Amino acid sequence: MPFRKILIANRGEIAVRVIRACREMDIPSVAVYSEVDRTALHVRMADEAVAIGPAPAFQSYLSIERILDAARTSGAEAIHPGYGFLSENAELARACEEARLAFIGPSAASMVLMGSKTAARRAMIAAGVPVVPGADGAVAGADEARGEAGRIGYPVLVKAAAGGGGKGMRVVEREADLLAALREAASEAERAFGDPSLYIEKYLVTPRHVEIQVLGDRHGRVIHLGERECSLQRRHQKVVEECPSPLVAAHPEMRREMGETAVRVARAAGYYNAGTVEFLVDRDRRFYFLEMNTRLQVEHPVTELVTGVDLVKEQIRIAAGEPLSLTQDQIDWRGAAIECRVYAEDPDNNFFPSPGKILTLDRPAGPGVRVDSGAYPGWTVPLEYDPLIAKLAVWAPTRPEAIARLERALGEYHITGIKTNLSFFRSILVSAEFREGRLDTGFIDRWMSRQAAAADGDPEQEHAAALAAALYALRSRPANGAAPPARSRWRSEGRSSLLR
Amino acid sequence: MPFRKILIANRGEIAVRVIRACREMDIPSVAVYSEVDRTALHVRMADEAVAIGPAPAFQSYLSIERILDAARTSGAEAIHPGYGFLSENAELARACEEARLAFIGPSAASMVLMGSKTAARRAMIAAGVPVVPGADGAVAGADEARGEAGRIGYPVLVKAAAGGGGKGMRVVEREADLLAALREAASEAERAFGDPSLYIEKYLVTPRHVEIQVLGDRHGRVIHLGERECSLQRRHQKVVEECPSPLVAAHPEMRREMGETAVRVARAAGYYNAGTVEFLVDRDRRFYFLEMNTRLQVEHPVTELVTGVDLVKEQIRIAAGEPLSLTQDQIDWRGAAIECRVYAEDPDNNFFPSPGKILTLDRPAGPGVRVDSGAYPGWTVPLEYDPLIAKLAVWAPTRPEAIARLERALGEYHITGIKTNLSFFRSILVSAEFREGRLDTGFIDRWMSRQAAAADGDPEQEHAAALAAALYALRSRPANGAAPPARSRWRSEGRSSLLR
Amino acid sequence: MKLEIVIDGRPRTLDLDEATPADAREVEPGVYSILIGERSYEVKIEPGEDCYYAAVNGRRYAVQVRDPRRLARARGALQAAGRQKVASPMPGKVVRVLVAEGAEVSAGQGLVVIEAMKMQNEIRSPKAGRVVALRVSEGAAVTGGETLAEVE
Amino acid sequence: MKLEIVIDGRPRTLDLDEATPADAREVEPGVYSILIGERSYEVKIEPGEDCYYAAVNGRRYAVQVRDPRRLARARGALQAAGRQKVASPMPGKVVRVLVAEGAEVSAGQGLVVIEAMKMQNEIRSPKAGRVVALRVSEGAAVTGGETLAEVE
Repeated sequence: MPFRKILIANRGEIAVRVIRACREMDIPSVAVYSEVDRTALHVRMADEAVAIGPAPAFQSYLSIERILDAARTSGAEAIHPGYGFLSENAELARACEEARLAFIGPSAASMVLMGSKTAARRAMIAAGVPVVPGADGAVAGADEARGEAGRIGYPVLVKAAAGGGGKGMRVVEREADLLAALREAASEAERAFGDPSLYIEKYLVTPRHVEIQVLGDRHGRVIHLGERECSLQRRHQKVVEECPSPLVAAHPEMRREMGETAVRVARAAGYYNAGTVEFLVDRDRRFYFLEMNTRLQVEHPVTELVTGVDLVKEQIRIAAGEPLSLTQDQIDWRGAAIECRVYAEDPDNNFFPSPGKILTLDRPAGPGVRVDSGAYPGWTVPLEYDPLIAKLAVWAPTRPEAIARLERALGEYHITGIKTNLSFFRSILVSAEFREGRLDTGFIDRWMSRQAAAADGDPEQEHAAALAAALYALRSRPANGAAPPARSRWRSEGRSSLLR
Repeated sequence: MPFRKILIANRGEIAVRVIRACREMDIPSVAVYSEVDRTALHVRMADEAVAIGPAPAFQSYLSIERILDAARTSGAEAIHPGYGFLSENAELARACEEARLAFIGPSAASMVLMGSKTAARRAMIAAGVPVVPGADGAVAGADEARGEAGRIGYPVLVKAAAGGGGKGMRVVEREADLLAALREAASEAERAFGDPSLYIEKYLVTPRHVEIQVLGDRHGRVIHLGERECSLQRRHQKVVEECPSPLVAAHPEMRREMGETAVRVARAAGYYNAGTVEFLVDRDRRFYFLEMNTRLQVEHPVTELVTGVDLVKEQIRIAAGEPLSLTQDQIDWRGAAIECRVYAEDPDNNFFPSPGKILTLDRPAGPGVRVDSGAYPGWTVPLEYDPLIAKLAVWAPTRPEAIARLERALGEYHITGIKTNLSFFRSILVSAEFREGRLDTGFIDRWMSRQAAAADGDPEQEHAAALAAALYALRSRPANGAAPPARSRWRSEGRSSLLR
Repeated sequence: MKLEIVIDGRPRTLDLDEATPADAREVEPGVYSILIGERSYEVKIEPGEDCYYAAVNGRRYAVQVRDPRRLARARGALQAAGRQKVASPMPGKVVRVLVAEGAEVSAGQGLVVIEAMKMQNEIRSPKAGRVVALRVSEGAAVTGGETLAEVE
Repeated sequence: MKLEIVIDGRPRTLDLDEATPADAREVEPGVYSILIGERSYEVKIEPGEDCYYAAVNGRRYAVQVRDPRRLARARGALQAAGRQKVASPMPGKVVRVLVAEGAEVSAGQGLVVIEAMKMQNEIRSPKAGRVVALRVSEGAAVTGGETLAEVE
């Protein structure tokens, strides 16, 4: 047993994911929870649970002090940060080192290096890794920004030097818009990361986003586990991810080339544990280092499904000082996996968040279907946190079969009480562009602008839909609603069970 | 698309499994259902559904005439028989041939050959396949039986010449018990298969049951997909199955040897489609042909998880005349998979069947977990059919990890309203014998006789159990039960939500 | 019973008594198994703001259901809508108010930004007009359905 | 409130008021999340014939719960059990009756075979004694809980 006890400094589906790994490794797990999360699934499933404060994350899940207190009182030997929250906060890693707790992630130094986009960029240029043309560091003011943007050539991307996840990011098409973009991005960056520093780089028009999963141990060995295609993004947030990338599948040498580059990136950062090197790929298949995520990714399941490697268990073993259990030669890729991020949001109303109580929850099952979720029927999705409530991932021998399986699984997935984006995925999957693997980061925006109600030629199916909605409406109607009709040509048993 | 429409002549989890394959292949599916199955999951999920008669199977799911009528009225081009019911009935295969419907299975001739244990045995001896020492054919009467048993040497096994599944089977330790065993077995065989013929073979004491999955196309190619260990049986019914067999994993040459033998068996039977060659393996690792199941097996998911091959889709493509999509060299085995058969039965009361309405149903999820099920909350498990309601299968890189994952998944599985054998599996998994892979067909019986309530050293856990049971009992109590106590040291919110 | 429905924007009358014989069962809450002849449809209903979404075979229909008695009331409500309330679609916190009371706005112009679930969500004007009332200020917590502003 | 319970055969008193402070929530029907100090237990309850099964961390406890008022009644019921009813544990069909009325039987001896879910299930005598009543005959359909025989 690598550790006698592990504390998971997170919530939701990723906390559940880590608790499951601990359970399977026979390591007791400690959940932490804010006041609104007492009945969250991660609290139910963990061996221990420590309350760490009120609902706002900065008083609970983002409080290093409270997380460390919880680790101390529970006697945990290690902390798994999940993704989001404190996962890329070097202070937590440093505080763990001081408290003689194992941090299940890289060193604080690697995190600091990669946490600053400008420092990372400089280090990567030094290591001979291709980067997107851009400024050498944070831009000091409007004049410098104007100069750099002119040198690089419009369109440019203004980005927060700290942080990620699309926050503090603006595309600027022409000089006239630069000032406003700088102001907005700096204010967003300040709010999101406590640091308004910005830098500027060339904006690649509709590139692909392809990333490489790496694993390094504390003995200097680094391997890669191949790529993930994450080009389908909305508001710079990934929504569908897959492995292999259709582009890489068509050009197999890219996996080796990008993989070796990613390993070089990790080595240059003295990196250990699991990490992801993100690249942008242009239309000529040239790839550029974008950033390194120094943590487990949301989309790690697609790599697990295709390689058979359990990334969370590897993370835990690495943090305990064990050498990598696999060599690069032993990694092999079988079949294709696709993941959808299921959000509590309303696809029919601007994707507005949809917190609230889940009334019923039917999850897909059967061959090749994996669901990672923190949701259960009767649980109230809180207002305070990220709307990601589940991830649906499928595996099949080929990409077309994986798409068919995902469609099938989406058809079986049904959540009531809150709104979710499940219907949104279905409509993406059927598009010819998606099926042909012609993906880029502009895909979703183009798709949304094109989207119109597809006429459907099955009047009987429409009739079934109308009938079900009518029966539901009648059932839901208060007691003073219409009485059931006296006669009916429907079979009586069905009717009576519906209208009672 | 191999077929324009497929009818599934079955119900329950296997009908759901086949419908999912059809959906993923974009082939419309037709469910059939008896009167008690109108709201069964396979009816809900199929594209079409045809009522085929009253609840007793011989008037519905076992009626070739009604199945063929349903195929004709729905315009199905092919019939998938699942397992059980008509799946090994050569009459159905023959009737399909005459009706120009594709039967998704082998030829009627192969089924007839393998359906008769005695004929199959003779054919296998002729093909040089090792068989268990025994009589050459059905025994004609008590005297002949006594003579054969004496020649073979006690203990012997009396078996129905037709059929399988443990019905019409008796172990006879000494001559004095032979007559009674013959009588019972013949009467059971008559009831189960309409044929009282019996034969006699050497009873191997605590052998292992290891079977090989084969696939053959209609162009004469046959491959094998490795073995499944199915030694854990209760009343001659498999309850836990795995791939690889721990024995084969320790002696890798066995897979090739048994695989090649199984291919020889299939060739000798002119076999195509999916089939399983069952072997008994004695303590010296000698293996003997037992029988061939001329259909998809209940336990096929463990092979799918380890090889990545979708057996149902292969079946469909083969039945459409397509050549095998894989060569023997392309089959590779990754990791380990274990399956549990979840039955509606009461492990605390002699495993008596437990039909009834399912109130709540929590299914395990997360990495490496596959559930195939025909159950849903609110569904009533009917009295009339097999109590198998779901199969839980897990995959992991190694057998110990798969066992840990299965334990974890069993802990997440919770069904109320009916009783299930879920708790039974958990207690098997923790046994040292199971963990060490020391499996044989006597395992479960020995285990059940040894079983005693394990003392548990965690008083706090016991307190939690007592508390939950007490709260449940108070909640379930009719209105005239005790009022909630006036004061409480519990946190009020918890209390009030419990006692309202 | 006859119901007036609007399905994906197309009005229809659904006569429950004269309808194609169908065998409809609610198998789980909001999930209907419907057999029409031999066709099997599993329809999953999600209630939306002003309609029901009916998902079947991956197709999603927006269905508004009215019976004659209710229709009159519904029409009345629609006619009164010269002055239109803008409600918050979810609970959250007002992080920015983008317009002042009395301002002229165009259809789709942002009025208020609500933060919920770590997302900033811009609530827009449903029509061109004038902001006749502004009911919230920055920093305020709002509930789902709470009126943020009124546009006339 | 004090409850007398029997857990895995061991009698205990559970004092709900004096109990170790615990935070117990029913998160789903029959599923309790219980925090005792910082230990988190998820207990899943299944009602059994004469007890509740409480599953936690893969361990399954058989718990009988009685409060003092009910206990008296329960004791009374137990004392009356000299003549014992043998009930069918499930609905099914009687395929064989193995004893005649008046027969002497040993504990565990088969009385009746019930077929259900394609299985033949032998219902056995709970004690040694005499079959004083036989309530079913071969071919009869029985419901779950129906008395098959009485043994004294």
